[in-house]
Order: sequence, then C-alpha cells, then structure tokens
Amino acid sequence: MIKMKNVTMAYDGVNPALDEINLQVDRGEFVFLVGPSGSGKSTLIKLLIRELVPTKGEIFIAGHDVVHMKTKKVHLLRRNVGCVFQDFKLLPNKTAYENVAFALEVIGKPEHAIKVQAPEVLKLVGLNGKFDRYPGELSGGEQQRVSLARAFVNRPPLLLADEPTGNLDPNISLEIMSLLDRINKTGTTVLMATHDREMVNNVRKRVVALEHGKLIRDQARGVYGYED
Amino acid sequence: MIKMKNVTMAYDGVNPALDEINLQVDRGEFVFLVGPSGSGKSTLIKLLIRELVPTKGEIFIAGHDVVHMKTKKVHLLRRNVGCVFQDFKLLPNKTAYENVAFALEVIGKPEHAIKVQAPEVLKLVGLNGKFDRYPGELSGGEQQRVSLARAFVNRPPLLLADEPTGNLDPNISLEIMSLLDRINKTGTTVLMATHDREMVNNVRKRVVALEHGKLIRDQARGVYGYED
Amino acid sequence: MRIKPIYFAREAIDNMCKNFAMSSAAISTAALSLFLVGVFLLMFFIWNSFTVETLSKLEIEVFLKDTAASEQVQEFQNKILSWDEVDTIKYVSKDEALERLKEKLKDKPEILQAMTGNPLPPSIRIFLRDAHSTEMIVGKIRNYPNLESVVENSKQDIKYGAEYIDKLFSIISIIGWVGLSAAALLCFASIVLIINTLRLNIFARRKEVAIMRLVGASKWFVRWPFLLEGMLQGLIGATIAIGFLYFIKVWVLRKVIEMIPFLNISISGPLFTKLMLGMILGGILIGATGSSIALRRFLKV
Amino acid sequence: MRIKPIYFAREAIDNMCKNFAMSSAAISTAALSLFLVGVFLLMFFIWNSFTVETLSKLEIEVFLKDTAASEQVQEFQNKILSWDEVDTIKYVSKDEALERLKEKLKDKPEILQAMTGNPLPPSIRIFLRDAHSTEMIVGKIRNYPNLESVVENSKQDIKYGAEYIDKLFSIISIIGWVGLSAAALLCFASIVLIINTLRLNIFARRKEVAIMRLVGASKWFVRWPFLLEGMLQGLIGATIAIGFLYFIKVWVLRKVIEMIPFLNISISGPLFTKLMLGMILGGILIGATGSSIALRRFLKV
Ligand SMILES: Nc1ncnc2c1ncn2[C@@H]1O[C@H](COP(=O)(O)OP(=O)(O)OP(=O)(O)O)[C@@H](O)[C@H]1O
Ligand SMILES: Nc1ncnc2c1ncn2[C@@H]1O[C@H](COP(=O)(O)OP(=O)(O)OP(=O)(O)O)[C@@H](O)[C@H]1O
Ligand SMILES: [Mg+2]
Ligand SMILES: [Mg+2]
Repeated sequence: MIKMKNVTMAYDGVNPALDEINLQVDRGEFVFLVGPSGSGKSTLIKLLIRELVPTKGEIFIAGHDVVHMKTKKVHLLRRNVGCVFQDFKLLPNKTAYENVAFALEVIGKPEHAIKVQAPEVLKLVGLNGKFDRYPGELSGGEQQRVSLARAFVNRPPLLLADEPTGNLDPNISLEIMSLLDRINKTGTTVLMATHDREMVNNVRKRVVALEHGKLIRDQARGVYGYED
Repeated sequence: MIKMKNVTMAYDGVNPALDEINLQVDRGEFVFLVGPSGSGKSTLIKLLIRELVPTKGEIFIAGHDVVHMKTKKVHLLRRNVGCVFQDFKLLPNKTAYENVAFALEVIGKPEHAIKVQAPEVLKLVGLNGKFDRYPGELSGGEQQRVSLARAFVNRPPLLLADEPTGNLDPNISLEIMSLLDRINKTGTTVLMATHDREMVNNVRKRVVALEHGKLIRDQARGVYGYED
Repeated sequence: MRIKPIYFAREAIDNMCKNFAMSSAAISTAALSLFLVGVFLLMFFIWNSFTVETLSKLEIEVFLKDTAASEQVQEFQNKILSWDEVDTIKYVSKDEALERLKEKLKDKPEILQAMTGNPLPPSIRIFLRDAHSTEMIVGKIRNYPNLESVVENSKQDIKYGAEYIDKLFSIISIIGWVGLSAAALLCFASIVLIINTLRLNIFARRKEVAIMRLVGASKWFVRWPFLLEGMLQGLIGATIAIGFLYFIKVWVLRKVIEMIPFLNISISGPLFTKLMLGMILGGILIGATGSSIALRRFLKV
Repeated sequence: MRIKPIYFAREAIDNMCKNFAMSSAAISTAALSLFLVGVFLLMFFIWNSFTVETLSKLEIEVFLKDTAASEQVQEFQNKILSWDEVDTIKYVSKDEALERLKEKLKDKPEILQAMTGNPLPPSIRIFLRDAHSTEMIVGKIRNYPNLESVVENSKQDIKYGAEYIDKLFSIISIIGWVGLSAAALLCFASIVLIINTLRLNIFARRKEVAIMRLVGASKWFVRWPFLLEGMLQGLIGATIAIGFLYFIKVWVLRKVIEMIPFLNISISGPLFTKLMLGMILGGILIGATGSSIALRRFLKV
C-alpha cells in the first residue's frame, strides 16, 4: 500500500527532517508511527498525501507514484487517503456536519447518501448533538474527532492519523483506538502517529520509530519505547 | 489566587458548558484540571484570562474582579497570568524567538533584557537552534513548547496551561512537567488542564475534575480517575 | 463524477453571507468603482451630444454673383444636393441676406443707417451631415466646372470658417482624446480595485482553499464557488452602481437642465440601457476573472 | 511602561514586508484612487484657468455722444477709474472704432464699401477685475449724475452682452458645481476604497490582534504598528500617485499643448506643490484613520 524508497525531506535543503527513509506498509496493516517531538512523523504523513514533495526518493501509494504526480491529479490520490491532521484543518465556516459532508461532496456523492453517512460517522466518534457547531464552537478534542470523522467517512483504503488522540482523554482515546482497529479489520490500512505510550504498548501492533528523521526501529507487535 | 463563585458559562445561553463552579486556588498551589473531552476545562481557563465573560458568577484573580474588569484594563490582568493555549495561539508572522519576546515587549522590558531572557526560556523547553523558525515551520510539539515558553517568560504569578503536553512525547512531557514543578516551587501558582493520566497519577498533586461542566471532584494529592 | 451546480451556488451564497465583512468590502468597491466609470461615461455622452449639436450648426456659405443666371444657380444647387455628405441647402436671396444682416447688427443701427442700397450678394447655405467633411465639400465646390459662372471669386466667396473649424476640431479631438484616456484609466482603475479586494478576500481564505485541496477537492470543485461568489459580488456591485446612476440620470440631470435650460442636455434611453448592460456584464466578468486569477496561486497545493 | 517608538516602527515595516500580498493591494489601491483624485483636480485647475481667462476678456463698452465735451468725458472716465472693481479703461475714438469695424468685417468688404462717412461713435471700453461685478458697474454708470451729458441713450449705448454673461455664468457655475460634486465623489470614493482594503487587511489579521491582546498587549500597543503601517501605506500610495501625476503634468500636458497651442494651458507650480502636499497628507490621514477604524472591533477582546 505504502512504499517509500530512500525518501529524504529537507525543508531548508540542508538539514533533513526525514533522512533516507525506507518503509513498506502492506494492504490491511496497522502501523504505529512513534518518535519524539520533532522527529519527522508529521513530515512523513504530509509526504504521503503530497502536502509536501520530498527532496529525494520515491513514494508509491497503491502503486501510484506520488512524487511525480501532476498537481491536477493529486485530488484523486487524496480521495483514497483519509487523513487526520495534527492541527485538525477544519473549514472554519462550515459546521461539524458540513465539514464531514465536504469529504463526500468532493467525490460527488449524492445528497441523500451524504445525509445518511455523515451523521452516522459523527455519532461514531461521539459528537451526537454537535452537528451544527462551527469548529470555533467545539472543544479541542471535539474538533479532533470531527477531523477523524472526516478522514474515514468515505471509507478510504488508507487512513493516516497524525496524533488523533492528542487532545482526547484516555477513555475516548480508547474508544477511538478500538474504532480505528475496527476500521482496520474491514481492510483499511492504518498509519497512526502517536505519543500515547499506553495505547501503543497495550495493543501491540507494528511500530515504526523515528528519531532525528531516521527510521531507527521497525518492529512487528512492538512497544512505544525500548525503555519499557 | 483564584476564586470562582457559582460560575456558570453557557455559550448559547441555555446549555451550560460550566455549571455553578466554585473553586479556590491558593497562592503557590499546583492544580491539575482533568475531565473528559468537552467537559469544560478550556472554558474554565478562558474565563480566568477573560477571553470569555461568564454568564453568571464571580471570578477573582489575586483579588481583582475579572468579570467586571474594564476592557482597557484587561491587559494588566493578562500580564500577570501566563497561559499555554490548547491551540498554541502563536503569531504566525513572528519567529519562535519573536513570539516569546513579544510577551516581554508588551510589558515594556528593555531590549537588552529581552535578548537574555527569551533565548534562555526557549532553551529550557528544548528549542535550542530553532529560534528563527516561524510557527508554520515547527512541528506540533515544538509549537506547543513555544507557547509554553511565552507563557512563563515574564515570570507571571499565575500560570494556566491547557493540555501543554498534548502534542509531546512522554519523555519531553516529563521534562515539561518537572519544569512546571520547578516553576511552581519558585512560588508560581500553576493550573494545568491535562489528559495525561500517567503524569497526574505519578506526581500526586491536587486534582480538580470536571464532567459535563460540573465540578465533580476536588482532591488533594489526587489521581486522574477513580477507576485507577 | 457528478457536477453539482446547486451545491456550488449554495456554497457561493453561503460564503458571501458568512464572510460579510469581506464580501461587503468587495461589493462596495465594485459598486463605487463601477459607479465612477458610469458617471464618467454619462458625462462623456453628454459632451458628445454637445459636440454633435455644435458641429451640426457649422455650415458652408457660397456667395453668388449678382449676375449669375438662375438656371445655372439651380444646376449648381442640384449638383451640391447630389453629394452624399450634404444634408440640406438653403438659397438666400439678396433681400434675405439684408434681413439677416439687420438682425445681426441690430445693436449697431448706425452702421445700417450709413449703408446705401443693398450691397449684399445672394448665397447658398450648405448644411452637412457631418462637419468633418467640410474641407472635402469645399474642395468639391471649388472643382465644380461651371463655378465661375455662379461665383465671382472662388477664394473669397466660399466661406466656412476654416480657422474656426480647425480650432474646434482640435479642441474636440483633444477633449475626446483626454476623455478616452480618462475612461480607459477609470476602467483600468476599477478593474484593479475590484480585483484587489477579491484578491484580499481570497488571500484571507487561502488556508481554507488549502484544506479543501488536502481533503480531495479538485481544482474546479474549489474554484466554482469562489468564481460564482466573485460574479455575484460583481453583479450586486454593478446593480448598486446602476441604481445610483439612474438616480443621477433622473434627478440630478433634471436639476441641471432646470439651471441651464438653453443647453439641451439629454441622454438617450437606449444609450443608458447599453451602459447598464455593459456595467452588469463588466461587473460579472471582472468578478469572475478577478477571483480565478487570485485563486490560482493558492490552488497549487 | 516604556513606550517603544522604534519597536513600533520596526513592527510596522516588518508587517508590511511580510504581508506583501496584502500591503501591495493596499498601496496600489491608495495609489490608484489618489491618482484619480489628482488627475481630476488637475483637470479642474486647467478648467479654472480657462474660465478666468475667458471672463477676463469680458468688458463693458460705453458709446459716447459725438457732441460730448471732452472735459466731461474726461471727468466721466476719472469717475469710472475711481471704482475699485474697475481694472483699466480705454478710450476709443471715432477713427479707432472704424478701424475695429473694418477689422471685424474684413470678410464682408461689400458692407464697408456701401457705408458713407464714419457713423460710429467714440466709446470707452471698461475692463473689470472680476467679471462678476459687471452688472453692478453697469448700474453705477447708469446712476452717474452727468450721464446724459456724455451718453445719448443709457439703455442702448451701454453694452456688456447681458444675455451672453448670464449664459456664460450659468454654464461656468454648473460646470463648477458638477466638478465640485465629482471631486467630492472621487474623494469620498477614494477614502472608501482605501479604507476597504485596510479593513480587509486587518480583518485577515484579526486572529493576530486577538492573540496579542490575550498575551497582554494593551490596545495602543496593538494599535500603533497597524496605525503606522496604514500611514506608511497611504504615504507610499500617495507618492506613487504623485509620481504618475508629475509624469502627466510634464509629459502629457506638453503633448496636449503642442496639439492645441492656441489655448494656453498651464498649471502653476505652487498649485501643483499644494496638490502634492494635499495628497500626501490625505494618504497618511486616510491610512491612519482607516486602520484605526478597522481595528476597533477586533480590539474589544
Ligand atoms: N515547514 C517547515 N520548515 C522547516 N522545518 C520544518 C518545517 N516543518 C517541520 N520542520 C522541522 O522538521 C522536523 C520534523 O517536524 P515534524 O512536524 O515532522 O515533527 P513531528 O514528528 O510531527 O513532531 P511532533 O510530535 O512535535 O508533531 C522538526 O524539527 C521541525 O522543526
Ligand atoms: N464557542 C463555543 N460555542 C458553543 N459551545 C462551545 C464553545 N466552545 C466550547 N463549547 C462547548 O463547551 C463544552 C466545553 O468545551 P471546552 O473547550 O471547555 O472543553 P474541554 O474540556 O477543553 O475539552 P477538550 O479536552 O476536548 O479540550 C464543549 O461541549 C464544547 O462543545
Ligand atoms: Mg507532528
Ligand atoms: Mg480544551
């Protein structure tokens, strides 16, 4: 599903935020991306949805060459990759419902289908009764859940989640985690950047660890850190 | 230091996000504010710096009536209350250094003093070498640390921190926690909203728990949740 | 993929209402600058109708020999009338010429008193369709084969205020030229001003554009609502401008006409209709192109 | 608390550079709209110098009895000259009057040929400082006690083109009035347009304003850099506008003068200097007020 070959990303052209990353994620896998703050997790995710173009290296998603993709084709890639952004990236002038619906409008879903799917997903992340709130009227954690709902509402084959539980309390985090697990079980590949040591250690999935932009560990059924 | 009397905050005038809160925090205390997502932690903090005005009730900080304060006096309050915002609230057109320096410029510190204090604090939160980066060029966790640095650079007697470690890995979180502890030891009152169960449970400080806008627990040397 | 015109239209209107501060700025800018263009064009039209009127009063007068045979004069007249550029001609007899002189000199009766007999020759007054052909017609008259049989002196007896015409033409052309440059300048300015506000609006919303793209919106999916919004703002601006212009046309112009009744100022209905249509189309066009130009750099995500 | 003028100035310049898209829009809007105002005022000045010239050519002519005694004429002249409104007078003898008639009628020699003797009376031409006092001076002349000793018929022999003056005045006043309204409209438009862009700029940065306030900045601490930035943008805009105006004054006007040399168009240096100063001050003022008005609602945090 994801294939990164010698990917280097240097924002300033000199100091790489990601350094010669080689990573392969197969269809249906669940991967935790861990690493200290500033180690390059978000950068890696941004590369996968082509928010950024790498300085060097090749990236393939479902066989498509992400690096050399034309700008006017990029939206087709992004429709197949749901993404929970670390800073949520909600549209400020749209309600929670409209934000989620937007991901469906974009792929041309008919209105009646949207009216069914969007509320369903919002309920799944525990936002029942807050459909008509604007992002500015939601708490941090609620915004994060809208972002999550938007990311998987159109059932993309690949789901990227950048610290999707950073603003959530342990209970809801657990629920979200089991939700992601269920989504994964239906065949969706999930790559999740996280700092939540407990969660990573409890579920024991594949763990990819970054440090200073280098891939320092890739462990099936791994843990958050060695020190555990 | 903080005194809240029957404080109710209803954004829409009907459903209270905070409901009849009574809270007293003495000078020099360290208080964890916990509660599930959407329980009203951020709202409480916003009330304390008068980003919001409560629907009902009285709030005093260091004896000053926050609710009836004139708009043109509010900045004097805010200079004495450092705040780490959940969404960082960094000035996008200023570098990390300038963002921190801004909190000093605002109180009329002379340039030479600023040139000493701002870098010192930035180093303390582990951002050495990233002084000249704009917020957009920092990782989520790095932005959060800039926000933290800005909050305490002018040594305010009261420090409010809204999930200051939400985007940080466990190691840095621990460092930040011990930093806050040290700040607290020098006499600063600290109120910290957090979801980090491990941290709360490890340090055993006073814990104030919110749920659905109600203060449900206020425990000296408490833990994150009862279920522990 | 289904195209969703209703969705786009709703989005456009929604955005306009939700960003009231921004759209009101765009609309008022469009209204004001189109209004300026419109006022200027109105003034230009009025000026034009003046010059047309003034020029239509120019004439050529050919003074005839007292001795010219009437058949030859008749033939000469027919010849002149046969030219396309000539509108009408008028024969002025010796007596009529004296009457006209008396009328002209009614302030100075002593001159008439001092005159003996009627020294004035008969003449033909020639009115042209377009004053610009004056010189050409004068040339044609001078080349009339039997001229010497009707006119004494072809230099002196064909009068058309050569000097006056030159001055008039150059003033009219300079004012026309200045007016045209000013019109071009105003149009240019109004385009730049409108595009400026649209650019600022879209600049303020560049993050939204980026988010839409990141969530999988195609360029056109992002562009359509902005385009429609720009067009709508242009349209509303133009409509407001037309409203004010109409007020000026109906009310202010009436006042002006009351104050100077001797100049007959008027603006023809069809011309005004054309102006209105032009402004509306212009507003929509500027709105659309402005938005899409401004969008371009933010769509490259 | 220390006030930090240097910090504020640096902030203002910094912001302007960093928000290039926004400040360029503000500057170009200011430049364009001030330029429009400037061009219009230039045209107005030129028009004004025309009317002054035209009006200065108006005169009163008093035709004298052939039989008037020369001392009485002299006394009459002295009286007229003693009035403040009168600039100069000129005595025209019978012979000079005939010369002038000959000059005027040089196109129609047949009339002069038909005249016997010199029927023309001598006259006094009176030139006023200001054409507006024409009627008043005519009234004074009519009230001159010894008038009948020098003038035959006080109705007929005092000429000043009453009808012509009325028309001219009402045209001039109407054009002045239209010009003034247009000037007011343009000034108003340019103020609104500049303030619109500043409003949009500040709107786009409202979150920054809120953040500054939340971090403890006083209202003035936030306001100063925006104020200076607005002033700077107004200043730069005005400077650019003046640059283009200067080009027009020097280059375009020369072309125009070449094309119509018989109208003597010119703009006095001091007037232009005043215009430049006015535009610069206007730009700065609009920038400052625009910014602070736009800021107000966002400062209430
Ligand atoms: N736009 C940018 N320009 C320059 N450097 C950048 C930019 N964005 C990120 N960086 C740097 O690249 C490195 C990796 O950033 P990244 O956002 O990928 O970290 P992260 O692993 O997501 O961290 P966090 O857990 O704090 O979100 C950091 O050192 C950061 O400072
Ligand atoms: N501007 C607003 N308008 C209306 N409702 C709001 C607004 N801001 C917050 N709320 C609601 O008030 C409640 C409390 O929000 P608050 O941000 O205080 O939660 P929180 O405890 O900080 O949650 P989190 O841990 O997710 O940040 C939530 O239900 C939220 O939806
Ligand atoms: Mg990150
Ligand atoms: Mg919160």
